[in-house]
Amino acid sequence: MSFEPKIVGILCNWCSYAGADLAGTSRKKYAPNMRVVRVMCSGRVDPTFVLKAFQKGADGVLVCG
Amino acid sequence: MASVRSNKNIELMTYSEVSDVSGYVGNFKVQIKQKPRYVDISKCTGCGTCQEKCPIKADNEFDAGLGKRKAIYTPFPQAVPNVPVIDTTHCTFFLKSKCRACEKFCEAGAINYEQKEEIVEIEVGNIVVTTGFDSFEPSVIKQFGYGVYDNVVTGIQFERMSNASGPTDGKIVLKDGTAPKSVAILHCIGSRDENYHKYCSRVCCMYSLKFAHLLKEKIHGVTVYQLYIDMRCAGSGYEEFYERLQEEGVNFIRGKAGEITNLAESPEEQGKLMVIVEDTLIRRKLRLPVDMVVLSCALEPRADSERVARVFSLSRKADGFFLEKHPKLDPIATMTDGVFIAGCCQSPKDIPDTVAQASAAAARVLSMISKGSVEIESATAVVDEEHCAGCKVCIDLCSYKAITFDEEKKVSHINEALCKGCGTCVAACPSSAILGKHFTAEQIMSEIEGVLA
Amino acid sequence: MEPKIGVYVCHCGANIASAVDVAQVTEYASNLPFVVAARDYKFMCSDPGQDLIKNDIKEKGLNRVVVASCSPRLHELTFRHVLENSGLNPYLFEMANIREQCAWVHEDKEKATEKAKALVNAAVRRVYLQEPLEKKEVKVNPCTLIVGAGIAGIQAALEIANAGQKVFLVEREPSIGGNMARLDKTFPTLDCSA
Amino acid sequence: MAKPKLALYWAAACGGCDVAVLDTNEKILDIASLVDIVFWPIAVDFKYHHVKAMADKSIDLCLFNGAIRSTEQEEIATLLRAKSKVLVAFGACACHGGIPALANFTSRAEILQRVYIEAPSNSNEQKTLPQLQTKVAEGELELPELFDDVKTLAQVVPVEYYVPGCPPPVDLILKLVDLYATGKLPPAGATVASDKSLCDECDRIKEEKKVTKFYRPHEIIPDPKKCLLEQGIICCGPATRGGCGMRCIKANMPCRGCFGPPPGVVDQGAKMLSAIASIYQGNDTAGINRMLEEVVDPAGTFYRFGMADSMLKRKRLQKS
Amino acid sequence: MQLKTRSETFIEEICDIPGGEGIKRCIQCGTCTASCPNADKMDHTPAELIAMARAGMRREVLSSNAMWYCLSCYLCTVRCPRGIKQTGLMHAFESLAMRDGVSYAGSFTPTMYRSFNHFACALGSMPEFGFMTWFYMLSNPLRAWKMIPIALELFRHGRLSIKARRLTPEGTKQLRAILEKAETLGGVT
Amino acid sequence: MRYYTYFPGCSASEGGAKAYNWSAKAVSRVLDVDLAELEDWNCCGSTPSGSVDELGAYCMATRNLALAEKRGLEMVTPCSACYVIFNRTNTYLNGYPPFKAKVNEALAAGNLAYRGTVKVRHLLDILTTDIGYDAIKSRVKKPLAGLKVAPYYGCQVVRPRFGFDDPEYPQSLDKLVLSLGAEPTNFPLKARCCGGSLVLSEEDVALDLIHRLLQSASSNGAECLITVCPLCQTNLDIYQSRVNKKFKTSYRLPVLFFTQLMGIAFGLEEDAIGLRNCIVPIEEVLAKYV
Repeated sequence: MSFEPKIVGILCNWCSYAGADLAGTSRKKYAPNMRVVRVMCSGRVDPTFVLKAFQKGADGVLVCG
Repeated sequence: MASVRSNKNIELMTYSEVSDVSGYVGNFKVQIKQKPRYVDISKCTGCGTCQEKCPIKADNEFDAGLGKRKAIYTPFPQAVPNVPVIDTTHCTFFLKSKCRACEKFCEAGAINYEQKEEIVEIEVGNIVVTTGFDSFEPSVIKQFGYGVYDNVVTGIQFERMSNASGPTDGKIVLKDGTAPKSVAILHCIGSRDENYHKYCSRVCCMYSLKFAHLLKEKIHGVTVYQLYIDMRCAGSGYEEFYERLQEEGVNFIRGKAGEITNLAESPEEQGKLMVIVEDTLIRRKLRLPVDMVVLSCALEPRADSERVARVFSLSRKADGFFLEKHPKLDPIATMTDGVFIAGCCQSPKDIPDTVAQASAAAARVLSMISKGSVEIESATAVVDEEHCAGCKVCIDLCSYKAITFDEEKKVSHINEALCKGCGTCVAACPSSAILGKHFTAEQIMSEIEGVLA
Repeated sequence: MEPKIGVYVCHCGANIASAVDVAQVTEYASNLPFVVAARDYKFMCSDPGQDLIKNDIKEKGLNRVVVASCSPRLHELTFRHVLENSGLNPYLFEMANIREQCAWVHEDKEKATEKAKALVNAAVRRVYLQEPLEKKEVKVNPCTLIVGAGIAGIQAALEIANAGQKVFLVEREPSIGGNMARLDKTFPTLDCSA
Repeated sequence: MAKPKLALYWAAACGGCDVAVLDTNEKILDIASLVDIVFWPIAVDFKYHHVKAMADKSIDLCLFNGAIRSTEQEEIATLLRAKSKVLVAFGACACHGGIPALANFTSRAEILQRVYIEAPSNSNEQKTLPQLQTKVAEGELELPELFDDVKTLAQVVPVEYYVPGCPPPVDLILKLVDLYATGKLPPAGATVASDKSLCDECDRIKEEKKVTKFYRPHEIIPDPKKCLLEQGIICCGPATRGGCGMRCIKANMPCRGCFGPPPGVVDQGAKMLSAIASIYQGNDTAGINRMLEEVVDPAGTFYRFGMADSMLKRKRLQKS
Repeated sequence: MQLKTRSETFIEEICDIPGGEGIKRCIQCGTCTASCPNADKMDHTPAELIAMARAGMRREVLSSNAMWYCLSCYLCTVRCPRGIKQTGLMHAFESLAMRDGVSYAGSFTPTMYRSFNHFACALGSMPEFGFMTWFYMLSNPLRAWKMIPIALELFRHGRLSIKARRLTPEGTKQLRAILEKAETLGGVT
Repeated sequence: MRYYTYFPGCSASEGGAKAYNWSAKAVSRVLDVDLAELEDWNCCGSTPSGSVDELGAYCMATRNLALAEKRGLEMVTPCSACYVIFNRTNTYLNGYPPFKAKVNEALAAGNLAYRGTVKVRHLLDILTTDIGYDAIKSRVKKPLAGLKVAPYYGCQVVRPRFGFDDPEYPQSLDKLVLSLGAEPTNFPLKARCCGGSLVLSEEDVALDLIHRLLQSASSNGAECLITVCPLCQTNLDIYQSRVNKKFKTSYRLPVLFFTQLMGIAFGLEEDAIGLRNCIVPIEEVLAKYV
């Protein structure tokens, strides 16, 4: 079986999360490997979140904001 | 425009730009930079003598480079306020400390070379952003030769020519001053084009029809070609207008021009501009020799829209226009509470739609005012004074200036009315002494665990 | 107080249901810790949908709610109001975005369903830790700033000013009017633009 | 009434913690008069079998310093746990892994390779590596096995109290003894130190933090009155528990974090990193790259004492 | 006229070709035609060809002369407002026509292309003299006769070598192995 | 010294455009550019092969790319056709993973594999971007002051867009002419087609296009043309006499490779840059200026 990475996306509510919503409303297709966690600003992203994600088995973390 | 001047509830601040916005819905603090006009607005009578006497000429931006204005000027005769400004990049006094003609001749003594830029601070509850659009600059499309061939003009230039108070007194003329006998109007210049803007600019079909009508009205016997991809005439009375133009004898050619050239291949083509196009309905490639080409250019986001977006905390769409809260359910509000958008800064639209959206924005503002109060973010950050060690890492981080330092207790303090709950301080606090309500580390980490389970 | 969580999975007509196995997600949710009610419904944002939540709060004593439907940017406030009207603190609520960021963007139904489950799981875990927050209100300053005095800005300014409220109309250029002032006649009625 | 029984032990550590106990100077005599020392390998001649022979929970207080990185240390930690009523993780290594835990950035194989084969001072032509069993004339000897991972004491056995520091300062040692003697010990799990970060006790002048360049301590002479971090020296004080008495700060040196994270902080290094990133003023790529270069050895800077106790735990081991 | 030969799969066939998928986005604006130096020579304009392809007129498209007049100047491609790779489509039509054996007979271009490819594949290098002689002989020996003055001129200026560049034997073998394998893989799609 | 893998292409290597190869190498030496020829390269397939058998053509091109990948350098070619073929191949291989897998399957039969990492650039791009006009200017020994040169780009060096120069109105060659001390003439058709290989099969079509180019260049005062492509040079130079015959004109415009013009300005030996290979002689024109 091919590698199915688990990616945690930590996205800013105002831009990238809105962007991900926009991708949805425009029905752009992408792979379901990314799971999004919404924050109110990418400034809220504490490095420990990234460590936590890797600790719990994530293969990649996307911080977007 | 005149009613704006006479309305005592409107404080008009022209030649001014918003430089900073702080605060939050219901309570914004706005800094406005007033550029120096070098003319005292309270003394100027608008007599126009200064403009007559000024010896320096420059291209008039308002006329899209077609006409000239002086170094002291009002952009157009009906300007509101009818007070000129001095363009310091051309004025001899500012360049060489000489001349002072305007000052000498101003009977009202309104000229003031010493004026300085001023920052005015005002407080408002709501903001409506209506910054409009820019017209696409077609010289980047090399094959149309705008800027190379004299008689390839933009829609705005055509508008200025046909305006009775414009540089040609309302006459449509070629560079040599004669009237064109044949004109091609090219649609979708910079619109519906992946190389420039993918979107349809919505108004070009209709204003192109209007151009054709004006040509027919002003120049007897003129031949007009409309080169269109699709005629988009959705609007009250629009299709009827199309039909009217068909009857007026405009030649509609369904096809987008590939290029414009002045290389003649036959004697009839000498001295003409040849528009090369496929008439896709008859599947023939045509060379149309014309005297003038009008490029119906796209409406595009203003060049400074990125900066404006930052000032007002707006988001932009992929095409660069400001992002509305919801394209169908809330096209007036934005992601920032208390900031509304209307007109072409949101997306290209025609005048009826612009007026409708502006009225809607006004209604939204008035409903906020009549309600009198507004709910604000509850999910703010708070400092745990038991654990705050007063290291001051957080103080400078807050974009909303919500954090202050309590010198007595030696701890940071967050003003929850100003806090937007972004959590930047929460992440930065090295001793985890700031709690981000509703987005606590435990909650977020638990969510991360959840998505990975 | 022991958390009692209700999970509501929305079909959004066929919008979600065609790309995600809603029944499977609901079944999965019902087995998560502290979940005492898990239901799916055609349109959660509709009145009957909202009533489902209200009834469960009343009858099953829910004290926390998860709705798996569209983006929280769309309907978070709608559902917070439902909690509020049922006497719960509106912040004891969480949404799982299984439409914009799941159903609409994935083609493989099985994988989309898996993802929807993960998002619901995350929301349940999160809502478990959420705490009630207090609502705050501030007064609205009746003055309005309008930026840009083209046709849109002028129209908005006049409407607000005519309603008796103060307007600051800021224009970058020396004169108001914007692009509109450059035009002569306007389509389709060909009246002048001044 | 019999005097309480005290045990001290030294696992993976430098020995500084034992010396710190001796640093109590004349007070050691008070301690000695208060308690019976039943086990302290560097000072008193008791063997392991003596401890094994004791009844469970017969030691009243055990101060255990050093991290756990070998079978022997693990065995003694388990043994002392069983025999002690109150087990104290004593010093940075026992509390958070300390300097030895930097080994978690490598592996056992790499360490042995480096120490026994590559180190320039070696003379090991046969390239002999430590063996678990060795036959000698008297029979077979067994050596303790080195682990890949260095662990904190609490990661091996339950611990009642923590006294952090590299080494723990004398006044905290005396405070612990005093609390014990007066029966005022806090609830189990507590750390005997401040509940705020070091900045709370730091008397340097602090202003808003905007840093445009980071220096290593030898690169500038910092103003002794001003916050070191504001002067561009990476001082881990903001993300480190206070209570040390500002020993480094008073010497005009930055805090290196030996007291571990303040309460509520999950990962000391990550928190410090987050704070550093927040106050840095570079916004463009070039500025950020420059900062990354200025922070030399980030792992060793932010995780100097806390690696074993961090979320990182260790570098990923190559699968063999 | 009724359309009898509609191929429902033609559009999919084209979309499977790398760069071919853009054909679905065409808005029939005719920019490609208006940009094409040879559109006048074509029985169907480039834009019309796309419209025909989308209408499933596989046979008509492939037997058209249009693509054989394509100069590969890529003007249409850079100007297309929908990002369609028309030049690539023309090449694709050509190779499909070749494969189906329906390529337009009224032009020597197919023959010329085939001759070129024959030498390129066989030698791994282009022996210009050999290729041209071969092509002219195949197309019309009379034309070859007319080329003699040009050939002499070239020869006089040192621009015509009888001898051609050859790959090493290993290189030739390697190229042949690759091309033989490619043959078995059944086209780009 | 800058190092590149060099792919001369068939025409420049052993075909009719040998002078291009010679002059390219000669001026590169002057400019400290190391052009190490790719060993055992094969024909890129050009436009014709792709029109006969697309997959085979891509495989031919990819074999060269795979060989070049082993050297890890950027690959430079003086031929516009090769340039376009390689860049198109790279674009499609990297944009369509299944297609790449297929091509690699074929390549495997020759024990080759291609990852898609070779950047392919045109010699004009290398000389004007990497080396730069100033460096070129500094090597000029015989400034060609007054010489009016029509910079002819043709099509495939600028189209489709591979990011180097404007596809409609390129400038790099104009600036290069300037830096050699000569004068670039206004040449509206500078990036229009010369007829390409259709000169062989549809001569009339090509002659028509060549005629327009010559007319545009000469009416704007050009005394010679420079090109960046073997085929363009061939068409404009060799077929000039046929244009004259067909259209009753009398053009005698020498057509040089841009590297030849550089060589002249650098003061290189005539033979080193193959000036005698021009059908329309350049000597007369040069005599006026050098």
